[in-house]
Amino acid sequence: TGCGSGTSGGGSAGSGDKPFIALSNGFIGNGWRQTMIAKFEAAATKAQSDGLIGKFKVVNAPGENSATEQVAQIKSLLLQKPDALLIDPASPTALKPVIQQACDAGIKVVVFDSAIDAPCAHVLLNSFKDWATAAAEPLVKGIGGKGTVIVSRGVVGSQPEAEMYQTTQDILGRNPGVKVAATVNGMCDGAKAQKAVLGVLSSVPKVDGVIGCGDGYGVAQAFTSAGKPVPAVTFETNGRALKYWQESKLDNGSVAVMSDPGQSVAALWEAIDLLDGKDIPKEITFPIVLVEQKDVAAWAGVLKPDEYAAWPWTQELFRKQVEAAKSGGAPVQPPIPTTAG
Amino acid sequence: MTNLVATAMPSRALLRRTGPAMVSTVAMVAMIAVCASLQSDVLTVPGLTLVLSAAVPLVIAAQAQMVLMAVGDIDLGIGNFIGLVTVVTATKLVSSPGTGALMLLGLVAAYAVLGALIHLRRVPSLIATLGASFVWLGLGMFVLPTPGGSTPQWLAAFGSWQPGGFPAPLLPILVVTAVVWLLSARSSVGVRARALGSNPVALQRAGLRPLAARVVAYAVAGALGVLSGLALASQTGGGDVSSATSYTLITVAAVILGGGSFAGGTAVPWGVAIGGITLGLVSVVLSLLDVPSNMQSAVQGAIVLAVLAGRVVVGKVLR
Amino acid sequence: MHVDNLPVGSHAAPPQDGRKPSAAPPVVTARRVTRTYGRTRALTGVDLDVRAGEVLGLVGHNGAGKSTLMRILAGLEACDEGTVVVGGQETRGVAPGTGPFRAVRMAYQETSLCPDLTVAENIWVSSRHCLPRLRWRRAAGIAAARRLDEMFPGHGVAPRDRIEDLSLAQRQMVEIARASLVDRLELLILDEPTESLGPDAARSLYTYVRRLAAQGTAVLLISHRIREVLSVADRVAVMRDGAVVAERPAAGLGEHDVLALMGAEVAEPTTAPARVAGDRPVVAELRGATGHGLHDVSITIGRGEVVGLAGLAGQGQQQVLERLWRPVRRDTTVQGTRAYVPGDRQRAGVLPLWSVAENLVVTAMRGLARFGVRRTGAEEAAIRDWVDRLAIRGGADAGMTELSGGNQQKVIVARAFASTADLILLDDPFRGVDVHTKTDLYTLIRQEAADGRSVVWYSSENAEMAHCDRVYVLRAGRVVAELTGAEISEERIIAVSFAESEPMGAPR
Amino acid sequence: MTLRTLARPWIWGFVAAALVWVTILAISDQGSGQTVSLALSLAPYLVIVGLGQMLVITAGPGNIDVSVAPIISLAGFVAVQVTASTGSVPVGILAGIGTGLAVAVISVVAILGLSVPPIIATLAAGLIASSLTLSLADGFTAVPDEGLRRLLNLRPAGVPVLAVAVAALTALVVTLLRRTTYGRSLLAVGQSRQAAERAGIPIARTIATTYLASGALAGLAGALLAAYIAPSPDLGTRYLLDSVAVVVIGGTLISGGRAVPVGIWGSALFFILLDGLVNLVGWSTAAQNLLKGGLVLFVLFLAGGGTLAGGTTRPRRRLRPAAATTAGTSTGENTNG
Ligand SMILES: Nc1ncnc2c1ncn2[C@@H]1O[C@H](COP(=O)(O)OP(=O)(O)OP(=O)(O)O)[C@@H](O)[C@H]1O
Ligand SMILES: Nc1ncnc2c1ncn2[C@@H]1O[C@H](COP(=O)(O)OP(=O)(O)OP(=O)(O)O)[C@@H](O)[C@H]1O
Ligand SMILES: [Mg+2]
Ligand SMILES: [Mg+2]
Repeated sequence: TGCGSGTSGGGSAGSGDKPFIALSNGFIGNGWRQTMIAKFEAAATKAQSDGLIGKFKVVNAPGENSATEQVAQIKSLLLQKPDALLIDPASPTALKPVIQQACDAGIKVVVFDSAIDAPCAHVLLNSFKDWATAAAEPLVKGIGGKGTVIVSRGVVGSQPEAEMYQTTQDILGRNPGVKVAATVNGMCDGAKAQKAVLGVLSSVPKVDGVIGCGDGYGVAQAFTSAGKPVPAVTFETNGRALKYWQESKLDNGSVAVMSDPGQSVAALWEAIDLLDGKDIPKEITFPIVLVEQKDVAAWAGVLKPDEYAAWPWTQELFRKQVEAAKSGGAPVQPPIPTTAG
Repeated sequence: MTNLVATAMPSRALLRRTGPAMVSTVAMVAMIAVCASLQSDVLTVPGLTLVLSAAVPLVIAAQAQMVLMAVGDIDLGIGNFIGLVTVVTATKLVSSPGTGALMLLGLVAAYAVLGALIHLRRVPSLIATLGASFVWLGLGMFVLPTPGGSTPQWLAAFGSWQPGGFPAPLLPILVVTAVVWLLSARSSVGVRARALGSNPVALQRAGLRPLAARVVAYAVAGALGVLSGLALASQTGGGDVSSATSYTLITVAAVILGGGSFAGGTAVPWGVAIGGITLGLVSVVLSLLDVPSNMQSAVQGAIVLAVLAGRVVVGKVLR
Repeated sequence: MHVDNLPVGSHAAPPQDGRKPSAAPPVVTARRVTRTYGRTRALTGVDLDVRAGEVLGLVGHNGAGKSTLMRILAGLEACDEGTVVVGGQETRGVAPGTGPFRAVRMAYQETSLCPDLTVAENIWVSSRHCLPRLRWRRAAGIAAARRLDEMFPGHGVAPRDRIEDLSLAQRQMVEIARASLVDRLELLILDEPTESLGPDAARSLYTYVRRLAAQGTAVLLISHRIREVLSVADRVAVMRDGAVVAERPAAGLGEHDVLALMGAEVAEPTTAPARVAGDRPVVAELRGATGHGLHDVSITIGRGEVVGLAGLAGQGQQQVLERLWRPVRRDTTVQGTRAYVPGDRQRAGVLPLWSVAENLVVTAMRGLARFGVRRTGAEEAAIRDWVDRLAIRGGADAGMTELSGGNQQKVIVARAFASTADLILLDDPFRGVDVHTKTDLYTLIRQEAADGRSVVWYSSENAEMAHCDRVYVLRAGRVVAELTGAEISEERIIAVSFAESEPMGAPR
Repeated sequence: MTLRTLARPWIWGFVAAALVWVTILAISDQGSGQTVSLALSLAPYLVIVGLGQMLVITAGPGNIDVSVAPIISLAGFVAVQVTASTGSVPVGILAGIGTGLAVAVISVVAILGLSVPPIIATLAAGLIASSLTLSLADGFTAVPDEGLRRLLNLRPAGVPVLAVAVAALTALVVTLLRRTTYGRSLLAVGQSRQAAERAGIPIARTIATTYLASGALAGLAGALLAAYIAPSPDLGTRYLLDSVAVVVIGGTLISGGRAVPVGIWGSALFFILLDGLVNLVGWSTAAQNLLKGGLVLFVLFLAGGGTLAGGTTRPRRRLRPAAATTAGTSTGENTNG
């Protein structure tokens, strides 16, 4: 039901000087990005009918995760002179020059879901350190601080992965009882992790846990395929994985943790406030989505299989978060939503 | 295009050959017209600069693909190769320009060696370049595991160059296309390459080395790949080995749109330039038209099919 | 360096007079040359001299090794044993196109032009040594145009034309012209040059060949048209089974003598008993077909009839076959199934990865199959039958590309007749096929027609039309005559073909 | 094993797979049989897609199906959805196959009706399929069937049931190629399209059947993969390049006319075991790619010239103009026609 544009009904008066918000998304081929776009479109439509924005537009680069497509796309968005441009980049570097161009044209740029080295843009950051810690610590604790684990790495070569892998290594360093039997490339993708883990399962001793980055459902399938008991894993935060977790009643230190697709909504609020002339720090770190054993049922109840858990950012919550960031206070923890969407 | 038409006799056969490129030209003009009607700024110099700049690396890459298709081969590694070039550019070319330039030359040489091996071992280029694409990707990840780096000053300056009076991206497109045209369509080197694609036995019987022709073609393609990578790096301001993955198939589409064929033997640099620009414009049109986000891929596919269908219709009429 | 160093005087040698075996020194000498390909012994010890200023005709049955020998003489392949001396130089290890081979040029049986390149560019490929480095395109174009004008007046080829846009005959002309474009020409090898040329072009080619010989160039001419060879050559060499079995002066040699030397008890190709086209049921019909090179062509084909399409090459005969093969238009009706024998066997005949058996049975397969599943037993029977019947050298299991051209053609003819098709379309299929094979195939056609099959047969060789019940002569896409029974004769067809131009004297 | 067997093109994939397997055994000292057993449970999916790709590649120069990846993803969603709403696994799988057929129809219409080169036609059809996938994935609620998943995971005596089934499918394809008129027609068309046409073979029907078969097989793979893993928009992504690679390393002629279905198994096992090895050793993705590419090139160049590419557009053994011109001109026919 997601559609690309919410141009308001035929020339309705009053939207003339309301801001035009554009979102450029580098890739649409997985559930996380789809949830991200769906959340944004819902929020933006609401904001439009509330009169907060004039119109909005979403452009997804078709095909693979292609920075070149996105550069071309942003350039043509510039022609349409949006007031603010939200970007979920395909690459943390490739957009630097074009973002600079957008800033030069007087457009407010908000980048989210990825760090980017563009001084003129505002950035919403994930805390990858929190992510990796949330994935590894409960798991290590769950297996009692000793045993054998497989580490399933994310997209090796990406900045976040490097940070996360480092964090994982630190935690493992502090737990000498835990031995790493194999390190596989799961790419933070259940399907890939499933094949990768299956490929090594026959060659490793008994495994007590798989430290991953949101690929636990696939990993669990791999163990089932191989006819072995499912160890502690790091689940995705989507409905399918959470439901599986809930039904299989795993209580062995498994968690579900991923970044928050609701960031796109937060980015929308940030853009609106920036256009209002509010003062917002250049970089704000946003909380990741962590689902622990006790919350599984609540989340599983509201998520569709391919929908990812997202914090329901409202303008109010967003502003609180900004305040917290400015004052250095504790980050805001939004509530678990009660109905999907 | 105009050159060809002006110098050659306008025969039916010629029309038949240039027909495909003509259709692509019409498609390109139509797309620019659509863009302009949605956003009148498109037709200004800054507008055209914005719209065309993304096509520069694509057109150069498509010329590389065309050179190989002219000898009857196909390159499924060009996307990753260009990614590797951006990575080298963003690292070594900045830190020590000498080494960087040598590495880029080395990449051209690697392409030549690949061509030689393909020829000597008589393996299908499709699968050999597919294998090579994994190698380029791996090398790129070694050099720069994380996308990043920066581009040399002169390259960045070229990327943001805004001369008054004409859209800057046109300059590299026209220059590279003209050079490729001189090389492939006018020079004796080009005749060798096209003869190889057309009928390798004839080449051998005439005492010309097919090996040499193929190696030269691969070296030229490698050099064009390097140029394309440089152009891409000048626009993205850094290196990312997977930034041009989509080029692999898009360049093939550009060559076909421009009137080339898989059979080898034909070189259509001007057509390829037009095909490349047309494909580059697709994402512009998509973002200007309010196409639902889920449907954008489908529209892209439909546009490509429509242009090629037009080509068929024109071909039928001309026959 | 100039392409035109070759002086071409107006003093063309008179075609028939003053021809005697040249006593000049040999340009090329082959001694005990052998060559094997896998299990095939293509050459079993060839001795041959070609002398300056003579035209040497080389004849032999299909697969005798003529082309292989030529490739070796032209330096394209090395022989296994024996010696080849070119221009007084031993050539072992000499690369093609270098040293003495620079002066040996060859026009190939299957043209070796690049279809995507222009005529001028093709000239550059083979004659680049004698073209300027700059503006070579112009020079090549001028040279090609001049040579083509000399050899084939009215050729209709422009230097800027792409080869793929030319007709088969024009391609052959370009192939021959480019072979002669060189700064120094000592031996010109023509491998079946006239197979796709019309009689006019063939005549002017032979005039040119005599002129070359008069200037001291040796010409080696391979052809299955023995009368042509006898009329133009000074000397004739006969090859049989990979060896030269006889060398004779052409003067005083008759067609029959040559055929006898070639080693066959050749019966004179028997002319079919003229059968009256009574009221047979009509199998196929064209009614006023127009378009695609045809103008108001009406043709009927009866059951069990052999219908010939004659006339000069490229007058619409192929288009008629095309219509019958794919009767999509309303002006064409065809009853029953069809099979096609292409003339261009390299492009449209051979399936190169397959054996003779597989090639042979591919058309019949569909008819024999039940519900899309093949019946291999029935197929094998058909294969055995046809391999025996046409005496295909190499047998059923040989690879198709290992056969000589003529034997490949036999397989392709057999393919069509092995099927259950009611109507067989022959598109000039006997080009480059030796006399014995041809006789076998003519007999085959008559037999199959007697069994109730209909045959439509286009041939560029008018003599072949004698085997037809009825012949339509086409000119410029129109039927200009319909000949039946005794009316069918070479002279008559030629007369009709040229009706508007000046009548031709006795050809060949 | 005689020298003649060694010269068979399909042997290389198996040799490479065996080498990787031995390496894995050397590195980890346990589970030699299980390694093969697990590889056999992953390989069938790649083999199914590869069989379709092989048929397409066999149809001659220029023929390639780049729509397999989007078809797999789309068919996955469709199959899971249909299974969930009808409650019947066979109907769901049929729906997946039907999806593949439907996408292939677009390709076929473009290739035969509009004379679009196959690589572009299937690219466009794939783009359309991926749009449909995204639309379906939005708010998708169905979950894969548990029974089918258990069946796919079933390994009596260590032999996955699916592997047996796909082995039977492979045998079926071998029979199809040898014993049916379609199979022979396909091989003839692949060698020389023009010659096949003159031999009375229905070219359009053969080509259409081939692409439809490839689409159907990709759809089948998608339906099974979605149950085995989970439906996702990028379920098929990896299968494009891998399917082409396994076909060619498996000994099928890239220039068409010769198909080697059995070879696909060898190269599929090679790819899967290689992934396992790389993950086991803990190499980075960079090394993994280098190794994969390097090995593909190594096998290719080692085997090249002789068997793997024998009879491609540049014949070596048969310099006779016959073979050369046939190959050269038939390519022209394919793409221009
Ligand atoms: N008669 C032949 N039979 C089979 N293969 C041949 C034959 N002649 C040449 N080749 C092959 O064709 C390929 C092309 O020849 P190559 O590139 O080696 O040319 P070359 O030796 O440099 O000679 P030239 O300069 O005349 O082309 C080589 O791989 C060679 O092995
Ligand atoms: N490249 C090759 N590979 C295998 N066998 C060959 C090759 N070239 C020639 N031969 C064999 O050598 C024999 C002589 O062939 P060649 O082409 O010289 O015959 P030809 O006299 O020209 O016959 P035709 O008139 O039928 O063309 C053939 O029977 C053929 O089997
Ligand atoms: Mg011959
Ligand atoms: Mg011959």
